[in-house]
Amino acid sequence: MNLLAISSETWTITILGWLIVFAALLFLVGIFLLIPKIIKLATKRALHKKTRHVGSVPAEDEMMLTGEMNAAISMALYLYFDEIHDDESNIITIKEVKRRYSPWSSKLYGMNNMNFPR
Amino acid sequence: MNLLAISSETWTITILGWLIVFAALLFLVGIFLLIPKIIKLATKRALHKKTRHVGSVPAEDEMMLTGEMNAAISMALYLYFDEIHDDESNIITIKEVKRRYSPWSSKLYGMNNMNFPR
Amino acid sequence: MNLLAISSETWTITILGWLIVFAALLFLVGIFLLIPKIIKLATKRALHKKTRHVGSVPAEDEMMLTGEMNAAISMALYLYFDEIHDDESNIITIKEVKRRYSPWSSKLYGMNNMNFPR
Amino acid sequence: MLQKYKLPFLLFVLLFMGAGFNAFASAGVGTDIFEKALEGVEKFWNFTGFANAHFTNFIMIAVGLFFIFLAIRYDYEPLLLIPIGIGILIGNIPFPPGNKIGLYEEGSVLNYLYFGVQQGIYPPLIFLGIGAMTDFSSLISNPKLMILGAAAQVGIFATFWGASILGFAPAESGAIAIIGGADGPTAIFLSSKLAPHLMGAIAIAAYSYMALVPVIQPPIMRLLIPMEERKIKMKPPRAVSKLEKILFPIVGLLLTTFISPSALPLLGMLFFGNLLKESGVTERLADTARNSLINIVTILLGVTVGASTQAVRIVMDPNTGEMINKGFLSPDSMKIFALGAISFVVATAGGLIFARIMNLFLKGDKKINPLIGAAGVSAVPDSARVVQAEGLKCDPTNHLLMHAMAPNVSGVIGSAVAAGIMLAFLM
Amino acid sequence: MLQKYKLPFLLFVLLFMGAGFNAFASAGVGTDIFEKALEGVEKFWNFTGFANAHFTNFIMIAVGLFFIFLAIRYDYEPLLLIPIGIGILIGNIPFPPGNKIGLYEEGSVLNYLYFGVQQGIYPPLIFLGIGAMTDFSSLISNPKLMILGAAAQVGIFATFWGASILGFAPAESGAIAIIGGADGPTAIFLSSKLAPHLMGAIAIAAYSYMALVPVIQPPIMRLLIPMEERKIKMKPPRAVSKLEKILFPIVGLLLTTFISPSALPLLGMLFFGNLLKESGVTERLADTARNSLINIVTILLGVTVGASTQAVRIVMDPNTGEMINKGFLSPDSMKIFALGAISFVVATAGGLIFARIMNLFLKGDKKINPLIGAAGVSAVPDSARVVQAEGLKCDPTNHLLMHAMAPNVSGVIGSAVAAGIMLAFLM
Amino acid sequence: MLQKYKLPFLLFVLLFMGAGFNAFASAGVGTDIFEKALEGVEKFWNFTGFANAHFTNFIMIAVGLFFIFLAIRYDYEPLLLIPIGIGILIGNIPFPPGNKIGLYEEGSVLNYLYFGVQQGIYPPLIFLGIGAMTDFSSLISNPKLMILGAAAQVGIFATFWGASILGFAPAESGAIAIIGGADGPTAIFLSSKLAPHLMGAIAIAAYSYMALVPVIQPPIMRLLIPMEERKIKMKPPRAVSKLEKILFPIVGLLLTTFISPSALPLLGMLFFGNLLKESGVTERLADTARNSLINIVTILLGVTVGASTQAVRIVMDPNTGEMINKGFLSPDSMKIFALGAISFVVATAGGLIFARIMNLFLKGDKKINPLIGAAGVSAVPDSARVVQAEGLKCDPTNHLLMHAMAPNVSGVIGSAVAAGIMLAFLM
Ligand code: NA
Ligand code: NA
Ligand code: NA
Repeated sequence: MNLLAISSETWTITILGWLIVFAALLFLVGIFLLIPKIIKLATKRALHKKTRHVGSVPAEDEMMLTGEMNAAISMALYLYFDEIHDDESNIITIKEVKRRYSPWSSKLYGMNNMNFPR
Repeated sequence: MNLLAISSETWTITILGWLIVFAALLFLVGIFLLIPKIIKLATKRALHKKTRHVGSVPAEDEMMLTGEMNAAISMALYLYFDEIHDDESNIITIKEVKRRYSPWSSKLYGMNNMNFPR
Repeated sequence: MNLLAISSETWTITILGWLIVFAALLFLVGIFLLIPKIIKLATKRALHKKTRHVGSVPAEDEMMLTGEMNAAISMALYLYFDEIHDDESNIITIKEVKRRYSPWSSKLYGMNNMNFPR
Repeated sequence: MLQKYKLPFLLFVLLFMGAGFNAFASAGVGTDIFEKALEGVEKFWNFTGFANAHFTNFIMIAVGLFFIFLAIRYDYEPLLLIPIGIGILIGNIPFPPGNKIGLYEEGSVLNYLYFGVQQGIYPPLIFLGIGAMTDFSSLISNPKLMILGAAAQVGIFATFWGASILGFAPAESGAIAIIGGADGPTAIFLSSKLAPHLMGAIAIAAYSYMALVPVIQPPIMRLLIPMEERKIKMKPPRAVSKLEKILFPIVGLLLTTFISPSALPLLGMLFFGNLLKESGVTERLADTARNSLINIVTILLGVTVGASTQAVRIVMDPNTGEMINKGFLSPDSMKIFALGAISFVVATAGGLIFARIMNLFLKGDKKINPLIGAAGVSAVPDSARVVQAEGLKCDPTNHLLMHAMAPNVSGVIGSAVAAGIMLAFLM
Repeated sequence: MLQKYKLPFLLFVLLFMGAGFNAFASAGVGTDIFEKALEGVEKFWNFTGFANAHFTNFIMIAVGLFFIFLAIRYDYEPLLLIPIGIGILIGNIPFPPGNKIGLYEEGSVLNYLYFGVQQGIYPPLIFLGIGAMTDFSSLISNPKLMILGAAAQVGIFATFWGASILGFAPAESGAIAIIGGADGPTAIFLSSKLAPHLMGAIAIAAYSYMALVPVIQPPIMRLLIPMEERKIKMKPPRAVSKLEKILFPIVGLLLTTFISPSALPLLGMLFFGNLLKESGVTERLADTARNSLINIVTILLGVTVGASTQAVRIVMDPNTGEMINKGFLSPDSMKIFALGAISFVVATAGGLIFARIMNLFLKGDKKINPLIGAAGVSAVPDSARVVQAEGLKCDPTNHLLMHAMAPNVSGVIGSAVAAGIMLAFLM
Repeated sequence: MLQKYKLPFLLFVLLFMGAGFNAFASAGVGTDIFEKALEGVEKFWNFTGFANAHFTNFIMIAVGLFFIFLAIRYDYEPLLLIPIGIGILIGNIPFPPGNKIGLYEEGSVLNYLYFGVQQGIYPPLIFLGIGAMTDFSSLISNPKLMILGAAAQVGIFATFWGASILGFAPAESGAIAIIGGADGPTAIFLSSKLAPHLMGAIAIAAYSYMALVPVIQPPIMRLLIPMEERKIKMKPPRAVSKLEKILFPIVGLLLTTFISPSALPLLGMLFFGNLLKESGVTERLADTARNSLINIVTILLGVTVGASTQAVRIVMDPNTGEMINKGFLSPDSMKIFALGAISFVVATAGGLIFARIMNLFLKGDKKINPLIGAAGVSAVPDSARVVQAEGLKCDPTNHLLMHAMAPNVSGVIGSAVAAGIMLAFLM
């Protein structure tokens, strides 16, 4: 069996198809690498205005670390609960935890509260 | 543009249509002004029979006032909760409150218990 | 009116139909009288293996009695709750009760845990 | 600051509101406009329910109100009687034909919702939910009680015989007979296949008598079972293992549908639902099947079955070409109601008598309480509750409920098998 | 122990991954393959949204994003604006026609989901859920406030008149007019019957203005109601018995549908849902109707109504035979949006003015606060909340919410009756 | 007091029950009746499953039982395997053709429920629910992992190439290829468009291998990734803001569907569901989408896909006119199963190898653990769990789950895009 003895259209779809999938997701990657930078810029400006009133803000690096840990833990918890049962209740639990304990989310929700009145 | 230069059918629908909506809702108004009177009559008779056994019944006016306040409060609560979240849980809460605290509802549910065995 | 003056096909369906329903359910009865015996056989073998490691097992008769009572009670409870409200919550409650209190179910779940890893 | 716009705005609005009246007063000849208005009133009047009403509509509306009353006042099968009752009201609001309003007019909303009834799609979905909420433990623990569920199906075949005598065609008789099965979804499924034109009457009869089970059964029980036998106490059912519960729907599905493949939509879905429940790994699917899904289908099925009882329904006779009323209140409907009543009585009697016969072959503490035979008609779970209530009347310590559940659920299977048999012989 | 298979396996995989590139390099002439690849790229490019995009698509995408923004940022009717907004995005992704992608192409998934909109099936199901979640107590306790719900329907008939003047055909005018009813499901239901080709514009206009009620109504209120009247306090509504609550949907169903049988699908389902809620014996059905069922239908209705605003839609003109764009952004759509804005203003003004007129006939503590007239447009429950907010601005102790609920829910009934009247005259 | 009616009643019932037997004994010639009864028995026998069974039915029933066993015993994708497994049983109960029983017979209940599969309506609704339950945080926080989801799609295109070589037509090859995407809904959607006649085999293959992911992937992982690389620890993903989470579905929808408009039903619904979840203002819609709605559709899709594997299906050959068996157990089905197995292997290998290649360009603590490449095949969330399990085996402190979720969910997007590309080239 000659593996190459198929129509050239087949080859086109095989190679080109995969490349297009790559291109599409690379496009998405690019955009989503860009978005947080734009948001950061906007947030900084907003924070700048805010700090005049609020006073000291925790150093960003420190905050980020906490936020990261928090996200990692909550996602691990999420998947752990997901294994036990399949429904939604756990997600709500985790959301509550996130809101309650993370200084990062407090900052984030602060920002949201600024943009989203409710 | 002559605003009257449209077919007489348009005029008919415009005016008549609105009048019919009025008529329909006025009809409903009439019926629902009537219904409580009929119920009151029926209830009075039933209460009359009941009082022979049960003894004293709180004066109707006083009861009504309490019932009104209760209804007002519960509806206000209802809409307040409704703003917070959209689902049903609050309604149940209010229902419980109504059942628990109102002497009026106790009378009402008494009546219902008479008519509705469960 | 001659009650027999209908087509013989009607008679066929009337009599034969009922007999087939009987046959079908008798078939099921037979199978379900058989199944527990097969399971018991399999379980005994499994228990036999297990007891070497685990040690003493409560006498089967005693266990069965408890299991029966438990089943009877839970079914009664089930139908009792079913009369109060129509939804599912009660079933879960009963399931919990079953799991928690019955030595029989502990044996059963032991067996299941053997066959069903989760 | 908005106040300065107030006057012009008010003027504009009043202008508009007055314009119509001005038009009446000024435009053209005046009388012409008035005539047009009168014409309009007449046109609208001819469109209203008042103009199109027939006295039979009011009879049916009264029936619908009675259903709602029974459901709320006596709690008789409210999940069925409320949707059907309000459906009867909706189906009997008089309307001018040809405007896509009525259930039988193609393209109307009610007609689309009725599609699931007409094609027998709703009943299997309801059986899926019933399967997901039914605990077959009592039946698994004492399989021989299953036979009582077969015995009570005599109601079906007796009604088939009776309907044939009353002159119904064989397929019609088969559809009517299933009323004796005391299972609404099965009745709708079978009549959608065998006699769609009788479905309204069959469904209403089936659901009515199911709701009236607490009224119909007790006198027959007292007639056929002597007091001493009504007091028999039965051994508590043995406990059932999880494995048996899992095997039941699988084996049940294979056996019953091999015997009666036409019942596949009903029995397949019933046992599928039960496996979702008992497998222990598909709880979220079972939960949806026995809640959202069955509720949605119950709402749609109830209201459209109710609305299918339209009293006035003028259609052209395919033979003579004249317009005739094929509405609900026909002699056929009356016959179906009479047959339905008899079938419930015969089914109950069949279950009871067979239970007494079974006792001839059983000894000692294996004897069954013949009352539970009445639960074989199904009408789940009402007839099992009736058995419980009757049992308690004779001996306040004798709880028959758990025992009655076995013939009760096997009655569901029996009726579905019987429906399959009817389809095999008659379709 | 698997390591020994490693090398051959790796070789196989690399072989495959490399085969394609090898093929390019070796097979046949090489240039032929390269040409084919270029052809393939071109073919694919012609299939993408980039190749098929028209600037109007981007306008509509911007509109969709704006809807989503309004919903999330200002919480304006998010349950409607999010599905519709994302539907507008979905409907305006450019695609090559004839591949069963677009909503208007027969056999596409969107087309199947749109069926429930086109045939007016979704709106009655939404009304079922609304009935099952609406408490009519305030209306039952003070029936005369119901008239305000009729007064505000002037918006419908004013728009009918306006649309006729702007040159719309009578049936089209009727469909457009219903925007003034401020009820999305009613608007979709009526336009599905009277003017399916305008449904997208009508639905979008209706939902947009409903979402903007908190912006539209307050200025009109301040214009038409003097400050002293805005401060009027009303007696708390009397308590309502369970029996009255049960009778309301039954009586309401019979009366309104006898008057306006064409509104049967809407009003029948509305009152059916309310009976499920109030009967007290069908809570599980009511619960499903106001949760799963209404949510499912809302999702499907919202996304397909949004997607029906496809900007580019080339069809053959039935008369001339040439290909024309029947897309969303037409002069007709613009006119409909303008008429919609006017109808909301007139409806609000109608309710307010009528409330002031009613006050002329009422004495002492029976006088009503004219602000609640604005709630007669329905747009439940937003316009009632606007009344509450305006009332609080004038007197922070004056809670009008419970009073405003009466005209608010009667506005729903009034619009449905009006829709039935339009059908009676125009279909 | 009822006792006096006892005797006559009992007599009546016994009379009826005996009448049939009397009839046998007395009516007419007697032998004639007996012959009729025999005829009836024969007629019924010919209708049963026993009379219509073919040995292939039993093979398929065994397969269905095996699916159910896998689901309950090993907890492999029970939400899919239980409905499909019982569907296989239902589809292989033998029945006499022409009675509206089987899935492929027009007008049967199963056929109506199968409509949503045939027209590709169910898959987008499942994607809506998946969107509403998926947290894309890990992907947003580390977008470059998304590329792994693209790399694993090599399985799709490799299978396309393989299927072409095995002699399938291009459209058929495209439909078969999608098995390598490891997404059931995508596979069903694509095969409903490209090769409806192969849908059963494709769907069963896709779901079977998805369920077997914990068996298929580990050996490949061990083969292709050296131990030291399997131990690489990755930085925890950064926290993601609510705004990013809201923007993701909107931007994702616009970009991916502009590139691949044919995937609009799938990707549109996926991102719609995710926006319902993340917007924070439509929680009740998201809740219904990821519970009731997806459960209902999963039940219907699973059972009908299972039932579509009917082993015996006699149809007329359109060319020769002779009757041939188009049942499930054909050489084509076997080939599809073989191709499916290969495609899962190639997809996994593609993801793993690409992850190692990526590491060549990444430095220090930015290096990724190549195991997560295997999650790029999607099969959410099983393959991510397999990665986690394998990672723990090499280093019990290394939790890869959160990192594996990124390629896992991007694999879903990648497969949907690939499906759109297939449609663009082949439809
Ligand atoms: Na039955
Ligand atoms: Na309105
Ligand atoms: Na995938």
